[in-house]
Amino acid sequence: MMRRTIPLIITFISGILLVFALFIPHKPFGNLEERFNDWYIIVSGFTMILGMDSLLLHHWNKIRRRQADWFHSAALIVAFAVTLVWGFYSGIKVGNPFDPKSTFLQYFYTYVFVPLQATMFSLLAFFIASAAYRAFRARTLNATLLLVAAVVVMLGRVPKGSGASVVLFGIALVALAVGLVLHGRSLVDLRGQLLAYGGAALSILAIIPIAKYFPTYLPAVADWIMNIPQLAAKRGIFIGIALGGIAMSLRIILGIERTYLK
Amino acid sequence: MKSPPIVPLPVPSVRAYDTPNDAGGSITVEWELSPVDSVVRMYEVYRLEGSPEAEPVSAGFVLRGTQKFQDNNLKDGETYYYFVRTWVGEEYADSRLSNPAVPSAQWFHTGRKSALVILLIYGGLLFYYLQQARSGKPLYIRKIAGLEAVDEAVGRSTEMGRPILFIPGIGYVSDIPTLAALAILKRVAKKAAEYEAEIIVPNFDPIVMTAAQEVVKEGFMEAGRPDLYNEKNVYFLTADQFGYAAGVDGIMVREKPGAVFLQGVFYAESLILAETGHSIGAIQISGTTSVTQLPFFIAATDYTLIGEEMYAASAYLSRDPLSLSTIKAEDVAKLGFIAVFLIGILLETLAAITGNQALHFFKNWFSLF
Amino acid sequence: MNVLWTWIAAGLTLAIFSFLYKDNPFYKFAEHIYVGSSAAFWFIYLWYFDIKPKLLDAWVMNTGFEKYILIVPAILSVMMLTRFIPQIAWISRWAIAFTVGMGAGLGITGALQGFLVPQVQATMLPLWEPVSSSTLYNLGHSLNNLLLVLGTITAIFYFYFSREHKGGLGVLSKIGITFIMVAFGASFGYTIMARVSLLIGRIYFLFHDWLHLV
Amino acid sequence: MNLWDRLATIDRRIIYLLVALGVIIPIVAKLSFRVTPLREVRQAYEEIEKLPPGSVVLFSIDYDAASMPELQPMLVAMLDHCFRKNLKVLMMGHWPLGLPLGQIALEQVAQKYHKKYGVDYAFLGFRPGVAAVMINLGKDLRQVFNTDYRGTPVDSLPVLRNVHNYNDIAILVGLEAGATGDAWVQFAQARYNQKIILGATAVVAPDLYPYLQAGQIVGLIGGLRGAADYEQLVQVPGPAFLGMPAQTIIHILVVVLIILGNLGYFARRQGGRR
Repeated sequence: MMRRTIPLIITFISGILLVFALFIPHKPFGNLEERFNDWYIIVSGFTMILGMDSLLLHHWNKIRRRQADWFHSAALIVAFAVTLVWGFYSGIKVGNPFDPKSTFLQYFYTYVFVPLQATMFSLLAFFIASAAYRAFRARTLNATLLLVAAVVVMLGRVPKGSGASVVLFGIALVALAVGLVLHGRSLVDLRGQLLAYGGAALSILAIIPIAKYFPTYLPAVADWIMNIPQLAAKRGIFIGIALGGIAMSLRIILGIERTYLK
Repeated sequence: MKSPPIVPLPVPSVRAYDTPNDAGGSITVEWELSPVDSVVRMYEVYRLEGSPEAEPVSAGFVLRGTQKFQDNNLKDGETYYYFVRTWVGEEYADSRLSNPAVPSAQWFHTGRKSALVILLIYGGLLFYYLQQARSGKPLYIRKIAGLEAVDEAVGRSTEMGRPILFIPGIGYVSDIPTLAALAILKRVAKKAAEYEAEIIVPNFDPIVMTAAQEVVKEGFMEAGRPDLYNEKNVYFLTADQFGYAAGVDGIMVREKPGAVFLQGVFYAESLILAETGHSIGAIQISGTTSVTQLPFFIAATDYTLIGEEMYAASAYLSRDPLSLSTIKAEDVAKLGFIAVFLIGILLETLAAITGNQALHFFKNWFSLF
Repeated sequence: MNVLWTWIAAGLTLAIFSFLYKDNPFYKFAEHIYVGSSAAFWFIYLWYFDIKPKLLDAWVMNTGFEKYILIVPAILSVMMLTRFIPQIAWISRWAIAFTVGMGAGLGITGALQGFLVPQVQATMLPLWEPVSSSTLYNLGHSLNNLLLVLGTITAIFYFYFSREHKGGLGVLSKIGITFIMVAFGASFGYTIMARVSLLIGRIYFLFHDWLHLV
Repeated sequence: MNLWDRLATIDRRIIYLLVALGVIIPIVAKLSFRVTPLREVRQAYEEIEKLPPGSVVLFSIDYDAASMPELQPMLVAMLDHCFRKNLKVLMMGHWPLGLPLGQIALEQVAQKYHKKYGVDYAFLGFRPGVAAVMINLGKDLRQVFNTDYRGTPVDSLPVLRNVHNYNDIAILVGLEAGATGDAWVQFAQARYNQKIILGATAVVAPDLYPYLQAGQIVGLIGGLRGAADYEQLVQVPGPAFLGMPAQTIIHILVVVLIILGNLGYFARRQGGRR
């Protein structure tokens, strides 16, 4: 009862109240969402203590058992302690550790925290390239469309006037031609072969006019892809997510879905 | 920069009324633009409390071209009068006094009636199919590749003698996708226990961590192996987005999991995690409702649960008839919405061809305020 | 002083980059420093920007109902912390139940207001609209609207779960997944530029602020 | 392993190396694609250019580390411009976590031109309450900032001695990653007729164009491209200007990699069929 039923009742009430609050501007519903959010923020602040306990214990055990990397675990605990003490020390000294004259903000935040964060974030530049290289293979029709859309949008975003996209189109079309020839050689039937070789010839012939006109229009094509097919699919996904989210929320409020409580 | 002086002209009319759909204490003031709006610096709204003879107080100001101002923090039931001062440079001209207005709070938000109707119809559908399920009607659900692969991934990872890594993302327990991820975690934990495999769950949020601990324990109990459950493998890392990514990357390259699950709320760190997971040769099953991150999961992981597929997961994996019935209701709602689209499209097309503005009523009904 | 700190920042930057080659003691060190210090950082942040203003300061400044209602989140917080005492750890479920219920409530209202109704309205597009005097332009405009509607509807059919994707439904859902794939490709391509900016920032830091080569 | 196999399975480390070189080389070699600066950036540049020496420019740091790649270069370039023209610089901010970033740039550029703290520039810091701060600055700066960030009374700083409100500030430069820019226009421009230049991230900038068209701001610098333009105008090539070629190079690199990967893939598939 106390362990299972009451939590279900609490979930039900807090969920239903927020749904009512959407339609009732009058007090006390009008600002209920805001109030609950404030409460949630307070509660989650306190639960950080649970998290820190878990993290420190995890690494303390590694040190105690002299597990591999125990030295690094010690560094983690030291870093944690130094940051915490420094932050609160600055807080006591200047009122708030996030005040510009706090050494915590001036040194720790600026020269340790921000570089770590920004560098980790910047790894994406590398990963986005390797993921594109590996995943964008024209294996199926859909994979090909994904690839083409990605390449067109990418090129459409290259700043104009650099001339680079023109050169690039040359490379791309030659590559396409080579690819088609190779593909044609693998085919058995004559019609397929003719199509492939014909396509190769066409893409070589197309280099000049496309290199001349296409870069001018490429940004427009990229915009079109973003604004029409991209937006359409996103809308469909959003509508699905909204319907699924409402159903899932209702399952939770009604206590049908209660994985989190066991 | 002296330009010839332009005489400020007052706004021709001012109207005040109780702000609709609010919690009270607010009046909206509306006016027609001053004839010299293009050179107006700002419109300053003055308030008189109680009577037209009261001392005017400046309530606020807005930029040129604006015709509306909302005056908040008023007393419900008190009468207020307003006038608008038009500023041109350092000169001004005052409008006449507005009608009296009294702020009050409303009990129903009329601007959200369409949302209410949709919610009621959809809620009705959900209840209808729940009742159907209670009466024992079997329900079909199509195959979802990403979910079919869960058991296989756990099995293959065990064969390789490697642990399983479950990454619940950087959402909070109040995010629905995180709760959906926990449902998937339960299945993964149960399978892991059956295969006697180790499962590691690093967390971004402490509450999600406690919930994940319970879920994994429950999964191990369902598999009949509570002895194998190790709470220390479900732990907290940090509440920093990229700190979390750095930590999980470290776990991946050192523990070398054979299967990696990326389920829940993800932002930019999604690709950092998925690429590292790929580099260690793990089978990766991802799922999120963060539409901006789906392309990266599609590119870098083996299976991806796209948006709504993730919400269907708990019903799909548990085959619980009550949960499955809500999926049936979702599908019926989809057909309903498509019908609504078609009606709307037809009416809008007719409106565009005939120029009859009245035909926009259907689309306008869906506007939210 | 600042020179020393710049060296520290540069060292940490390089240590993180070294992960691209392979895992190594430098990355391990930077990673552990990052995890440990960021955990403490966010606790301090939450303390000074959330708990202090929203609970402690609010308790001092508010009066009456607004003051005493703050006892509720305080109790919920204490409930969460009962997890430290195994015998009464179950009490924490009450607080978790509140956060989950709140999430579910917001899940419904957010989906309705933020996604469902606006998207439904936006999809009601006229399939013929004389927006310009040029028939060709109008034709293109109509075609775009048709594609938008088609893409939205077929993408919804891809998420139709309760029937096998065969026959008519199969065709629709196949068109739907095609739209979805084009969308994913496009957003992938769109994001690259932003990601490269981040790397430019870091490289410039190394070569300018640290090495003074640029 | 033949050539095709290699094309289809390039090691990710080689890709990482190419990406790194693609960014490092153009920056170190100071490669540049000269492009015509956008009009709204040139407008901002000219507004500062025509200020007489000694005029006061107030910078507001309304961003934090997440928007640093785009906004920090703008700040540095504009500070460079101001100090070179012997303008007086004041700095404040509405985003507490962004202030140290502003301060670093301020100290760095001031040092470059041998400017003295308190005489040529001052760092005011942060005060809570966005709108209230903006409005009170129009009444009396001392009501908001009675001291600088270190606690020195503003009256003992020569640079601030004659600054009392917006009337004494020639131009306000807001660097925006959120909605604070709208507030600046609403409170400082509309109410006090303050001249404003806004710099913004590529995401925020489109929302600010209407202010430019309405003449409510006198210049707008948007995204890395805008920053690059400003760097080019003041002729201090920084990360934005040097980064522009890197952007293009990485895009080309990714496309070439995709093509190579597909060539290898098709050739191998053909080989596999035999």
